[in-house]
Amino acid sequence: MSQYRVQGKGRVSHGKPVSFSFDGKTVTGLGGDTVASALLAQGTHLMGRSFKYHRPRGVVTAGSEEPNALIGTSRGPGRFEPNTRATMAEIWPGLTATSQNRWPSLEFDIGAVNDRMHKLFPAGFYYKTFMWPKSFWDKVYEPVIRSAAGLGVSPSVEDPDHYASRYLHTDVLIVGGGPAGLAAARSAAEAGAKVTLVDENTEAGGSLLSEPGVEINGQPAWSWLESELASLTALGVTVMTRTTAIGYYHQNMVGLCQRVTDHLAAPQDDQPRERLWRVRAEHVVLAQGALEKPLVFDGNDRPGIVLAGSALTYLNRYGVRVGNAAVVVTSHDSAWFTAFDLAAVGTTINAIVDTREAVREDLLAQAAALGIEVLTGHTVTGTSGRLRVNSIRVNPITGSTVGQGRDIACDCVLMSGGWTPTLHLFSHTKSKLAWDAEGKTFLPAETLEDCQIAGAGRGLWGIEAALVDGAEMGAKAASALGKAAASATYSVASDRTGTGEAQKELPTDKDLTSTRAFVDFQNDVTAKDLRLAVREGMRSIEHVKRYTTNGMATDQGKMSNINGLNIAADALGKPAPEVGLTTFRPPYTPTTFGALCGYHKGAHFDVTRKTPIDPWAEENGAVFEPVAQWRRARYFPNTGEDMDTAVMRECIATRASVGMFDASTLGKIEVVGPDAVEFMNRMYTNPWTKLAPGKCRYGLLLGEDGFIRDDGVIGRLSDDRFHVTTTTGGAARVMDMMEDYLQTEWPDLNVWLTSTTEQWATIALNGPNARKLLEPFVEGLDLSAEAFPHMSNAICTVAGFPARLFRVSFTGELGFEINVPARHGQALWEKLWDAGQQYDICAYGTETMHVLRAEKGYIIVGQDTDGTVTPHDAGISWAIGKKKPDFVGKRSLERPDIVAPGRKQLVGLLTQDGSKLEEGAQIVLDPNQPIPMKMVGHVTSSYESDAVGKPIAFAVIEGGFDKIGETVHIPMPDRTIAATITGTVFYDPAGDRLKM
Amino acid sequence: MTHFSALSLLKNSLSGHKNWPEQWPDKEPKAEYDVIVVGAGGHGLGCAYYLAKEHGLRNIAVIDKGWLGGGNTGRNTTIIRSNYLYDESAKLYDHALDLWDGLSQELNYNVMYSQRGVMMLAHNVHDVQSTKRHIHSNRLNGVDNTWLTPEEAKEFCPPLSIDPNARYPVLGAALQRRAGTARHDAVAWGYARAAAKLGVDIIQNCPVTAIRRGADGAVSGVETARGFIKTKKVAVSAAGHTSVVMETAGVRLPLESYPLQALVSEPIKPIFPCVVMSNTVHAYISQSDKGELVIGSGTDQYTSYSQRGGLPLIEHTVAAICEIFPIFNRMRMLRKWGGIVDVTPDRSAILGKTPVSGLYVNCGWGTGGFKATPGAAHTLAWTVAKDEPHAANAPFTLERFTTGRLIDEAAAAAVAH
Amino acid sequence: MLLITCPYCQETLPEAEFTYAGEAHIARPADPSSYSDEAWRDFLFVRSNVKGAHFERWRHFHGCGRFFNAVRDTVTDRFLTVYKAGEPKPDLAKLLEDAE
Amino acid sequence: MTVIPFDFRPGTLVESAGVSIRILMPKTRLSLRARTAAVPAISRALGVAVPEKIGQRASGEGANAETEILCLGPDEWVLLTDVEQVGTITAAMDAIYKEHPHSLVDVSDREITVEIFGDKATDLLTLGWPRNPLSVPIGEARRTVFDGASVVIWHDSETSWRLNGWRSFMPHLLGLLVTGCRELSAE
Repeated sequence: MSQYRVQGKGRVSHGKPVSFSFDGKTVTGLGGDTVASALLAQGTHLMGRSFKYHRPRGVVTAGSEEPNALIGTSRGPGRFEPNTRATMAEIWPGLTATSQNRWPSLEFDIGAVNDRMHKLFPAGFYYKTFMWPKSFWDKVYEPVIRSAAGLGVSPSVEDPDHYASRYLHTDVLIVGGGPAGLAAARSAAEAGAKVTLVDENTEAGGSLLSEPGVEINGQPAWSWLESELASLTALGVTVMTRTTAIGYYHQNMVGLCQRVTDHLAAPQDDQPRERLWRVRAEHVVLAQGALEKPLVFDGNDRPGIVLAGSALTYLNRYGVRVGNAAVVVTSHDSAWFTAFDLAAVGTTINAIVDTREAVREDLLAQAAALGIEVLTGHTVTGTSGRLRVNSIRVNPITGSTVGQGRDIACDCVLMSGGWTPTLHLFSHTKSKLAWDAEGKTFLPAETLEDCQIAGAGRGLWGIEAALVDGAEMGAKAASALGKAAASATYSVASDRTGTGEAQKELPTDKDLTSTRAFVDFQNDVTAKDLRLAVREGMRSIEHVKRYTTNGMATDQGKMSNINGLNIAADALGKPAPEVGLTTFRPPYTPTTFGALCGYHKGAHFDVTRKTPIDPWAEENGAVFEPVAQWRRARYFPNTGEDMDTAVMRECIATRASVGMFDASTLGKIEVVGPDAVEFMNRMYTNPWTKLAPGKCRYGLLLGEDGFIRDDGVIGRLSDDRFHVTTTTGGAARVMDMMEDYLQTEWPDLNVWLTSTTEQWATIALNGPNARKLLEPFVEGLDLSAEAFPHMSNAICTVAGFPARLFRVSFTGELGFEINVPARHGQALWEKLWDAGQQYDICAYGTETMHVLRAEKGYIIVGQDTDGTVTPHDAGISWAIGKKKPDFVGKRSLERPDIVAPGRKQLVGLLTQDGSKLEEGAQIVLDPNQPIPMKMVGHVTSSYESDAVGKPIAFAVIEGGFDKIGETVHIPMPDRTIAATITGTVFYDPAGDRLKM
Repeated sequence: MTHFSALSLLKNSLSGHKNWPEQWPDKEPKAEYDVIVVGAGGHGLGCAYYLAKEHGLRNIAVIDKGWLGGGNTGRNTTIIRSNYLYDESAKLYDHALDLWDGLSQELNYNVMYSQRGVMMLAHNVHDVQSTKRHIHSNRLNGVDNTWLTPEEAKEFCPPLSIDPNARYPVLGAALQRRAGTARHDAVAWGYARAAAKLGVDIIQNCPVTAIRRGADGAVSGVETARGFIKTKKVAVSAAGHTSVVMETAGVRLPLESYPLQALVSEPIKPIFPCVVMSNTVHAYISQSDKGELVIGSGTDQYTSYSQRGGLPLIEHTVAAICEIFPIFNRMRMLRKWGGIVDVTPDRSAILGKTPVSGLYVNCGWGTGGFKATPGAAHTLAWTVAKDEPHAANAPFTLERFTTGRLIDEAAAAAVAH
Repeated sequence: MLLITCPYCQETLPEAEFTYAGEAHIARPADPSSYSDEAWRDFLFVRSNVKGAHFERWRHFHGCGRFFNAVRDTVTDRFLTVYKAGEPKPDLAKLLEDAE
Repeated sequence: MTVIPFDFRPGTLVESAGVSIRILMPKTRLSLRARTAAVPAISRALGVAVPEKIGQRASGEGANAETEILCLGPDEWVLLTDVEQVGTITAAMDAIYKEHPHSLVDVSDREITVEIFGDKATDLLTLGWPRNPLSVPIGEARRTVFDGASVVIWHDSETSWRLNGWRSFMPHLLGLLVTGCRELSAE
């Protein structure tokens, strides 16, 4: 047992040693220790190096606000994380911890040379230099600046852990499990509210965990705590520990991050490492307590200088004395109690230095009884000690004069600058804060949320006050929910209450330009830096913060914001509220990316939608491509084939005999009702009135801006019923757009829309033998060209399955699309596949579909059009019902620049050297012009084509329709390709093959 | 005003940095100005600077309702690039890029323009087509942008995962090497200091409550929290609040303001050498010179001036980052914040004259205004000074919404079929 | 994530069930061809973009599927009221008074 | 994360101490759309009192006992029934179409239904369901969202729920639910 561990004291397991490693050395702590408390127990204060000057730094707090003791933690491959606060990292056997931002070692760090040169590096120095010579910026200055940046190192391999997330609904969410939170939980739960209490620490109790000497309702604090927690559980309160409320969002939504396994030696496989909770609470009680402020004085950052309240926590909660010989420096009563408790367990208190002239008599008396020297009305003007403080210089203050100093030896300094209410979550809601001039701090004022603040969070001090206030706020929360609530009464003995005065930096007898009084420890921001920022014209705290980086370290200003504000306000000679408080931004403490990702990782990052026929494609070696959320078979390579070869084979086979294609992803909407045809007339550009039931028509949909949004073949099933198809990616958009017009603009129409995309599996059969293959399977329908011509539809039976059969073609060949209920999709596919063997049937994917349609001159919305293309531009004005008075987008087609000459129009392209163009390649008229060239369009689609005997392409070209036959040029990086503008139909222009 | 240099830094260090002067004075408004710029972000301050420097005007004020640089200038993820598809955009952003290069020297303020390269990922066949279309167009416009294979992309940015079995595999990328990032605050401060040096008045915490027009309909001045100020020319550069300001002059705009969020991780040693953007999974990331990973999120679905934004969007953004960079899964989010972005129907800016004589507007930059800062400021100054469009801002008119000549970069990258 | 009351379902539900659908009370003209280019532009593109009480549309997309109207304060993101499509535009002055 | 097979074979998908998931046999599912004024006529035609409050359910009697109707929106219902009943229902609805126009569309194959049951069934749903499960009374159902996908969730008893979603989204949703079952077992 180390000399710093107090036998039998604290909440750690004294009989249970736990070993871990720190910078390669084995450290043995006790169960319940954090890395920080275990290191302190062996006398180690030095735990890190600061960001800018690489100054040696010790742990300064005992909580999540720690700015200095940041370490890397690891539990093996893939399970390393930088910048972990040693004060929050619970130890377990096998934990590997490493210090950061130092080389070669924590004790001897080359980077500390920056500290020697600190006079050259005041706040914002980089804005003023590194500009000359200009070329040095990229090559010298920036790399040097950047290599000095950062604290820990990034993880380098993928994280094997999994993370979880949940929603939680509760009547009352209480943030903070200290006395105020516990009392609030009791009031609210007794009133019948469903209560959830969360605390970021390993156990609930808050300040009680550091104050075992207090008696509540006649019971010692810790036994009261134990029975109170049991009783809350019995009342149905959910208590979640190791759970940080990270952000307070709209309307009482609070995000929580729960650390599930980081403290365990051997987590179970199915346990997530962390879990994100998205809580929606009817009422919120914020009982987050207060954070102790450091004092700002020259040399206040040496290892061994610890917040007094944290030292009390180390002693009473972890049984660790932070040193043997302490000097207490304070402006608040609370630090005196730390001195008394430490003195009782053998730490010598060399002095209590209080900046105040007058201090409470009882404190003075107790100090005297313990033989502690007391120096009231004193300031601190310096410290010494390289890797650990070894003395402190204190001076009397008389009026505004700082008197002669005196050095006091010590191995630790316990400081307190008073307390700041924790209002981060409150501010996340954009609620208003009010400046408390006396306490020189902000207190909560108005909020729009259903929220109460309890205890130290609103400036109350002492355990009794917190309990009473908590009880009242819990009752208020319950009453707001309409539940009759009473607040319990509490009597507390030995409650150590106190007051203090707020300070800017402490007075000194030194030249202010020579002192280094740190405000933001991690970022090495000193009071001098803040004054420099003000001198240079930074007038708002937001400017000061950004210029100096004060408050931007990983503690996000928990330690530095109020001190920084008071110093800046002093420098400006303005009251603090006029200088403003920088906004507190979520998260309350740094939050693991993995927890925010939750389950959305790997295959579950996004839904992958698959068709009912997808398993067959997978089994048959399909190569897939993602299209919107779907995955679609792109091609079906035979052994050894690449895409081009496979696609060429699929094209040839389909045109020669028959190919089959899974078209199930096409969007389908059933439009039903007496006004169905009127609705279709208004939505689509085409006329629908004269389309007979049993017939199909190509439908074109515009946005109200006149540009092409979607297209598809639409079948009229009966007078009042249309089967609309959309593009794969457009299905949801089209449905939403139709519902919008129907509900909002035309609510009088008797027509209804139902999405049937996933009701039907759709198999396209294309090729001269398609009918021969299909005919034997069809019942109740004559498939002959006369009885069932191109663009027909019918309801029938295919292979015994109920079906909607469409005679349509997106290939230019005789084609059918068979829709059967999804569950039968694969069965039908397999039957057709088996029967198709006699015709050398081939399965083809989206790539072949693209080639075949391009040969035939059919466009693909989204590839050949891009949201800036009108029907006329795309060469499909024929799809517009000329006599229709109106349809969506019609008016926009008459706008001046839409009817102006020179618009880009969709044409075909054939290269003069027979090479294949690249999709996206740009087109010019004059290939010899200098850059920047005048581009007249680009290639939208380009394929090798067996049917045409050479590569074909589509392009949009300015005034293209009038340039058919002309030559254009496509300048590529290595050469310029000449191409001839053609029409878009390359294959079977008369459409004979469709009519077979 | 002290010239900034290593020498002046050294000299001042000897006197304890006690003699640095104010970088810009905080002014009270005068009764009249030749030009009033509304909005003291990078765009507004830059406009004032170029008006003074290049057009010889001296009696200029920049007025802000809050602190200078407190809006989107100080809230964005600082990406700078010019590899836009359309000639109009490429020209304007490349003009900006030319000005970025040399801005530190021009302003004598190190804005830390870091040409680290911006890589835009392609995750599916449609992305590849669209990316190549950009690359070819950029090449012929003289804008640098090159295609990288997945392996080349990984070599350029080692944290990138190019696992072909990923939900959104990387099929390639476009890289603009000249592109990069800059220190956002320094841009506002640098323009402010340089403008102040040329006599521009910077008036903070002075909301403009109305733009006044005379009997002839032309601008006659602005009402502010500190009273009426006479002027014949007003240039509004108020980002998310542009609609509110312009409405007071009777000009209604095709503009909507949305909350946009961004976040940073805890600082780590340098690991991320460039900027990576993926429009398909909505991930935008770089590493700051402080070591934080700087990550851009998307806009919430509803219009808002609350500067808040919800948690779900942050969850999605971080998941998108970890999809492409799985090694960052155990990193931690340090801070997230919100801004208000003003978005036009074609996602391109409105930059220039308005139907009101003497009233000019610079708005509608959506999520991409930072990169345009010097270009927008420079060309708007031209337009304000000469009352005519600059060649680079001429297409970015209000009229295009009437005639239909939109500059729709977003539609051009339309999601597929 | 906002909480939104659906006037059809009469339930207050998380934003995740809803999609935003832009400014409300911008009716499509009965005869667009009679509109000037400027008037048509205003219908298509020009929006009030109010800082304050904003009349807007939402759709209970994952729920009852209905589009409805709402008044929301764009500064606080708080809803002042919701009402069914086709119902008259509520009196803003009265809404603001009630919200006090 | 678990890969869910795509054939949706009815039967148990996962069993654990607190909660189990079972894929249910397909039923006939009809989407019915009509104006409110038509509800009395439709009730008569179907022999079931068609509920008008969103989320409420009603069942038929006698031969109709297997028919269940759920109100999803002010003009929208879903009918669950046996395949044998479809002819009768369609004929009855056709008969009133002229006077009471409506839309009746068979969407039986569009969706897959699973039952989620056990003491922790409600907890499991909180993995992806933003709304408060307990705000859906037992005996009712809601169309809602689960991890971004539209689903209908039926509250059948204190410990038993049904969830149905579009077929192509179900492997993703079930993968999430199976992971959740394991997590709940490890708690």
